[in-house]
Amino acid sequence: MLRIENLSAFYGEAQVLRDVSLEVSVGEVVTLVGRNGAGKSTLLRCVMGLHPGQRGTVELDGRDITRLPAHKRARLGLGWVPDDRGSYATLTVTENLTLPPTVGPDPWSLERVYEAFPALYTRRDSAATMLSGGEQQMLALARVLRMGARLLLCDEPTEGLSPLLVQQVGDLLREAKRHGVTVLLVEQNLHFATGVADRHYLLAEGRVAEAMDNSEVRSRERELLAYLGI
Amino acid sequence: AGCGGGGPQSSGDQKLTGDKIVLGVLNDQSGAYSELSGKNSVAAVEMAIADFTAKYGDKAVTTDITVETADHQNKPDVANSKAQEMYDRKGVDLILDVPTSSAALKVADVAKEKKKLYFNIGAATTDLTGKSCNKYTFHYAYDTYMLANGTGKTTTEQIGKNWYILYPNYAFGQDMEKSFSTAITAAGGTVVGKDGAPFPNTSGDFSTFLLKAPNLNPKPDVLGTMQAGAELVNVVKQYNEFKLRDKGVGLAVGLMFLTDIHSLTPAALAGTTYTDAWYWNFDAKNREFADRFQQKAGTRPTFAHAANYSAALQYLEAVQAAGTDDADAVVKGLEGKTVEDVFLRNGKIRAEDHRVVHDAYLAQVKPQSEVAEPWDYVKVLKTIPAAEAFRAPSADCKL
Amino acid sequence: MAGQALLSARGLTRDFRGFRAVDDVDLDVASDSVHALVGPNGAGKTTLFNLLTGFLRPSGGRIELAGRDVTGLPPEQVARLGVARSFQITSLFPQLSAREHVALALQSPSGLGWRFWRSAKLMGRYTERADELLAMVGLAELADAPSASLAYGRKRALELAIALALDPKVLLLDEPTAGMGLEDVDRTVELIGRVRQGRTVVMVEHNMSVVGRLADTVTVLQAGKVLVEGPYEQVRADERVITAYLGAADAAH
Amino acid sequence: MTNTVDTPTDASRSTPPSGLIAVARAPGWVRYALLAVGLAVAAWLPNGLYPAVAVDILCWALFAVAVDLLLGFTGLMSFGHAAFWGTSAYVTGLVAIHAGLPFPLAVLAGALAAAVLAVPIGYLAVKRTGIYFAMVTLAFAQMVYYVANEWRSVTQGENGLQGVPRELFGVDLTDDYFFYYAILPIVLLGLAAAWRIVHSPFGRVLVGIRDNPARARALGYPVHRYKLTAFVLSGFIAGLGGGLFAVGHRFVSLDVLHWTTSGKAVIVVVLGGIGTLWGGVLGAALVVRLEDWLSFSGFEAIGLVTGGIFVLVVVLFRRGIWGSVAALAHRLAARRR
Amino acid sequence: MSGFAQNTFNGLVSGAFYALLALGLAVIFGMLRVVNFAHGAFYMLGAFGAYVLLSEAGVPFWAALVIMPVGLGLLGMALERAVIHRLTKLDPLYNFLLTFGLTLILQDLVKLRYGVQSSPYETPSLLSGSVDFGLFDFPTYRVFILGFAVLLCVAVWWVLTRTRIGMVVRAATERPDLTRAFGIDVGRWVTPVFGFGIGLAGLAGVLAAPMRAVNPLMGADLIIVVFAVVVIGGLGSIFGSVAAGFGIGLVQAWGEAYLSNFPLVSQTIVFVVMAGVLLWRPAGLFGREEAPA
Ligand SMILES: Nc1ncnc2c1ncn2[C@@H]1O[C@H](COP(=O)(O)OP(=O)(O)OP(=O)(O)O)[C@@H](O)[C@H]1O
Ligand SMILES: Nc1ncnc2c1ncn2[C@@H]1O[C@H](COP(=O)(O)OP(=O)(O)OP(=O)(O)O)[C@@H](O)[C@H]1O
Ligand SMILES: CC(C)C[C@H](N)C(=O)O
Ligand SMILES: [Mg+2]
Ligand SMILES: [Mg+2]
Repeated sequence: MLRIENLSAFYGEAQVLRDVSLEVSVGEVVTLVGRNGAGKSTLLRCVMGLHPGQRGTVELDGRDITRLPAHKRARLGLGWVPDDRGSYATLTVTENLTLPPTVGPDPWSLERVYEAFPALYTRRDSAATMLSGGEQQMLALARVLRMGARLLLCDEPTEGLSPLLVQQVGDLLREAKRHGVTVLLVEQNLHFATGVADRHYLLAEGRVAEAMDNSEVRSRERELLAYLGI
Repeated sequence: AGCGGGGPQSSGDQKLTGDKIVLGVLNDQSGAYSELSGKNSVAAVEMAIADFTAKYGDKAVTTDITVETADHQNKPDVANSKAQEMYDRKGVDLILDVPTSSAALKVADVAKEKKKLYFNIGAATTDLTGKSCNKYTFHYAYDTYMLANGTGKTTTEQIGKNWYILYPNYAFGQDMEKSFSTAITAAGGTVVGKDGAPFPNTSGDFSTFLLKAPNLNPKPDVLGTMQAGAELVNVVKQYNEFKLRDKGVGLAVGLMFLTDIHSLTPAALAGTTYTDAWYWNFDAKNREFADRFQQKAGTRPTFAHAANYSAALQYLEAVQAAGTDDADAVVKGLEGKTVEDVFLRNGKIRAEDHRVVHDAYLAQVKPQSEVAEPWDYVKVLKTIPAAEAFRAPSADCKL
Repeated sequence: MAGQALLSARGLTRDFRGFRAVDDVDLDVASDSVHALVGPNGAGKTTLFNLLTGFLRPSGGRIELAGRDVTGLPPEQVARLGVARSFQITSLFPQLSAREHVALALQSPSGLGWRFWRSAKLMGRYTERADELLAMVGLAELADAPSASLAYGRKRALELAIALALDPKVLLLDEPTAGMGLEDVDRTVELIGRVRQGRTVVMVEHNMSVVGRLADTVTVLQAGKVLVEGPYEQVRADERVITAYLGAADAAH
Repeated sequence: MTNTVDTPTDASRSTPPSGLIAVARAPGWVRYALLAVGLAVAAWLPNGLYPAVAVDILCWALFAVAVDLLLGFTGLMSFGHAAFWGTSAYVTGLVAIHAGLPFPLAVLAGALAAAVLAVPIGYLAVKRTGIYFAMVTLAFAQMVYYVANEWRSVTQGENGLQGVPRELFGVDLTDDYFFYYAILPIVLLGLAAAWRIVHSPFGRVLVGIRDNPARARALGYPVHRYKLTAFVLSGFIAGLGGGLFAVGHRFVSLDVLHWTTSGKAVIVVVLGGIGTLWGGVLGAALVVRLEDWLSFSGFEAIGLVTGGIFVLVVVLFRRGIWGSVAALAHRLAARRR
Repeated sequence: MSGFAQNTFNGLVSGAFYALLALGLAVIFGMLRVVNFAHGAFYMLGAFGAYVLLSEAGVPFWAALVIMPVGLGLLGMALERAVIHRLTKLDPLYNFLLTFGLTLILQDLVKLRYGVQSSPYETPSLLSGSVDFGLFDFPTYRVFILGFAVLLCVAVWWVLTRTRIGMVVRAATERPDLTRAFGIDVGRWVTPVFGFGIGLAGLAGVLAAPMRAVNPLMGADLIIVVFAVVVIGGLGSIFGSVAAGFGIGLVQAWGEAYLSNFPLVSQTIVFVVMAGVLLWRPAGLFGREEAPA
């Protein structure tokens, strides 16, 4: 479904991604792991079309979208959960949810969202930035589900969530997967990652250092943790 | 012009500093008064130079007469440095115009200090010939007393005794209000109400005052507005909007220039009386000047333009007569002189306070139907003789 | 270990436009203890922090610090009284170096900050102590880098160094290990363990292993109210806590 | 929780290196060279320029530095500093006229009055930051303008306060040339004071507050009081300039309080370079000189030129002159190392 | 009594202008975080444009009432694209400064072309009568202005707070990149909103032309009072701006009528009110409180 080839990205003169190539097939959940600053968030921004200094190609469903502006990519079914949660201060929770147009065949209804996230329902008329850190994380995830995006780009969706919610997010992602949604997930929490994902890419110094499957990750957990822990 | 100008020459010498005469026109060229005087005053002064040169030809003290000009933006601090710079660096012998009383008074100080001549045209304050008068300053065209005296007296006698005065609450407006009240009372009228409107009036709204007028007891016959420029326009617009004329309240305006009538249209002002220092279509002589002016400047002259012309001309004549541009000598020649030109009728330069007195005119705006040609908006009701038009020399003035 | 209550709240309440984020909370933080606040997202932990540090005014209730009523005092005064905090979302001065951050914190109680007629070189007197503190949190090498250029984990460490520089009686840490890699977490736990000597620490933390290793007392908040309070082991076994917060899977973990 | 709506923002954040860092890091020779150039320019001014204009430049330099103290180093853009400049001008004028004090004392009185006025205005204004602060100061300055306008018995209203003496123990200072040298020490003192403030422990705290007020509060710094102090200090320095301006022109007009005067001060700072302190001096020299030239040029639209410069600087040239030069010097120095 | 009613009515009419101008400022600020100093200049352009249309092309008031706002709106959009847009990522102060410079330029351009003298503009004949209110009668034109302004304010408020348009625009303004990532073409939204705000200023200008002196400086001092109004109402609050606009109009009219012996008070009343509001509610009457930290 998503195919990245020789992607390089720059901040000014500093190169952050170096010839990254990877693939995500339909219905897969794939994680990107890597140290702080490895370039994971940058990679998601490149896919979303939000990073100005990039080289290489990005393909969606076999179609080259490298030159497409962000809003057109979104309409092809990309849904982004940014690392800072992307809550709008000037919009209420409900407005945050209904802002994006629906882009996929199976958008969640507002009722369904509020059923899955009762905490959001009680705060539905508050400005989104007034929510607690965790509530904002839920909101960000709920928002792309309501869009009905086919490919979710999730940037550390469990950061700052309570253990219970982390489990819920895992359930949600698995549920989404069951509905045929594809997920590219950036995650630091290996335990969580192996729980939901099919495959993993290890990003180091802007390159794909390794591609692994679940069992490999589990067996090498100690080693990987030590590596990721800086 | 050389640095620092030159010290005073010994008088009597047939000498001009730098063998030339430089006239400085210092006025508002970008702000509220740039149309009633502004650049066109420079044009008027240039006309005076041309006329002077034509008249004397080779016998002129010099043919090298130039004009320097600067924009004081109605800011006294700018006027101050420009005036100094003109006298010191540009070799200016005479500064002309300077509308805006605050700037005018400041320039008078500079003239006094630098011992150079200054003919104020555009400012209204009587302080120039009162407590701020000095040997080198002359007040040329008009002042608040003249305006009040003419309009206040005649309107009281002819239109109605009861006045409501609306004035902008700052120096000029307050002076005008006082002068008018005095003139009205002297003519047997009463001021039944007066209000100082905020100045500047940012909202542009005068309706509170205008609504109050017809409800006063006794009901005023005349609304006297002392506003100038854009504020005058606002007052008149709203006066018409509230149909005060239909309610029996006539309109008298403290100070109005031809350009004000033009922007309000005669229709809006028809019947309004005011005092004019000069009117371009008053007689053939004025008209001849106005035609020449129009050729040069593309519009009809206001009284300020004509006065600038006249002032420049009279100065040149005085230099010609004295044979020198030494300020003291020229002042001596000017003091007490009687003069006659297109602007000054029965003119006299008073020695006591340097007030230049001349005939003034009580004017009335014509109804639109009677406006036969562009800019001919006014008929002159009566000439106020020079002797009556201005106040007697003030005891405050010690030259 | 647990002495008498150093910081306590009675009936503390805070409303946001009709929404009650903190609801009638009683809290006693014993001096020289580590007191953890946990609870689901949105339970009101950060809000409670903001109330305790003066960043928010309570809608009701009162706060006492060592027996003194500090309700409604502005944050700078609360800080003066010995309450230092870190922020959940990193909050630094982007253009200043790590050392300057710590120096500013060290200078704060002295009144030197008001001396607009003295040279800034006077602040040099804090360099030594600042470097000590930076070394303590592992930032010795990065003392001169502007904080904007630090990696996330380093910023969290710097937050801690700043809070320590105030030499507070009470240290409030809002999710000190959030977003850190595992090793950094260990280091931070170890650090907190060291600095708690002679201090009282209140921390918000979702990482239960961190809570378990450090906390003497755990208060669980839910929907603005205190759900359970007690020692770690007791709290984590509590049914209500498991359903509301930990979740079944993690409880077994 | 940080909220983007009203997070205090500082204008110089987008003009790195910030003044503090730039000055602190600029190599010593750059700083000395700049100082030397500055002094040379200052001493040359009354010869090269019309002395009255040179005097104006000095006054405006103080004004600009005062504004930059807030804008560049506290992150507060005052669009109403004419209130302090003008109040001091009036008070200086009144004191000089009625008490006949030597002008430095009159100016001191004026500057103190400005500082006193800065207390209530600052007290209300520092509650807001960023753009709100600009609007609030603007509005209060306009209020001061109206008060001066109406209080005719004291200020002479529109006519202006005429005849401010230039008294200095009987020394004849009528000539602007000598007057220039008489005020130069005061101006330099004022500039040095601004420099000292920026480079004091207090200045460090201000920069901290500018960049992250919430953090500063958590460190125990009373943010409002710091800002207020900076505001008052700035008002005082602006007042020094305004007082000298009054004595320089020997009168005071309402214009000293008008909002366009505040606007001009900001133009000067932006042109010179926000957060550079000395940029203001340079900006003052340029703007005052330019206006002087324009009003003789016969060009009717001065606003077109000043407005145009403003737009250009803001769009293309945000560091201002001094900021660009400093950045260049910085880069050159870095390359040499 | 009738005097009081009249003064009240008048206050509301001048308040209508404050409200319309404050509304435009609030729309632009609320959506773009730009405080448009040039708002007064655009108000002036509206009035001046109406005059030029009438005197040079014979276009009547009613047509100008449509043409000018639309024309200025387009100009505003061009301006947003050309410069404002580039500065929105920076500190809002830069746009404040930019529009300040723009004010000087616009004023002078008009001045260069048409001079400073006030230009004549007639009340449209349809509205030139007066309406009898029993207690007093009132110029029809003023009644029209009041009605028109109230209607417009309600309509704008409704669109911006109750429809999807307002929501999208707020989002686009706050986080353009993010909003783009949600499939919304940000450029298409923000620019028209800016144009719309400018159009409102132009509209107020056309409405003012028959009542006020039309000259290049007519918006210059006015805008500062409008700033005070917006601060009182709460910057960015649509409702607050409008309410404060009418409120200040009233307060000023009453002040003028009943405190005319204290000109100082009636002149500075707006600013005194502002000081009071700042003491009591720093964010303005209807502004959002700042969040902690
Ligand atoms: N706006 C920026 N300007 C300059 N450099 C940047 C910027 N944003 C990120 N970087 C740098 O690019 C590199 C990659 O950043 P990125 O955010 O993609 O990392 P990440 O893998 O997502 O890290 P984390 O786990 O901390 O979120 C880092 O070294 C970071 O310092
Ligand atoms: N300024 C505010 N205005 C309105 N509501 C707020 C504000 N601050 C917090 N809240 C609400 O109060 C509740 C408690 O928030 P708080 O930030 O204290 O949660 P928390 O326990 O720290 O959660 P997390 O673990 O996710 O950080 C949340 O529902 C939040 O939406
Ligand atoms: C209308 C003006 C030319 C008069 C000016 N306001 C003065 O003070 O004298
Ligand atoms: Mg990241
Ligand atoms: Mg929290």
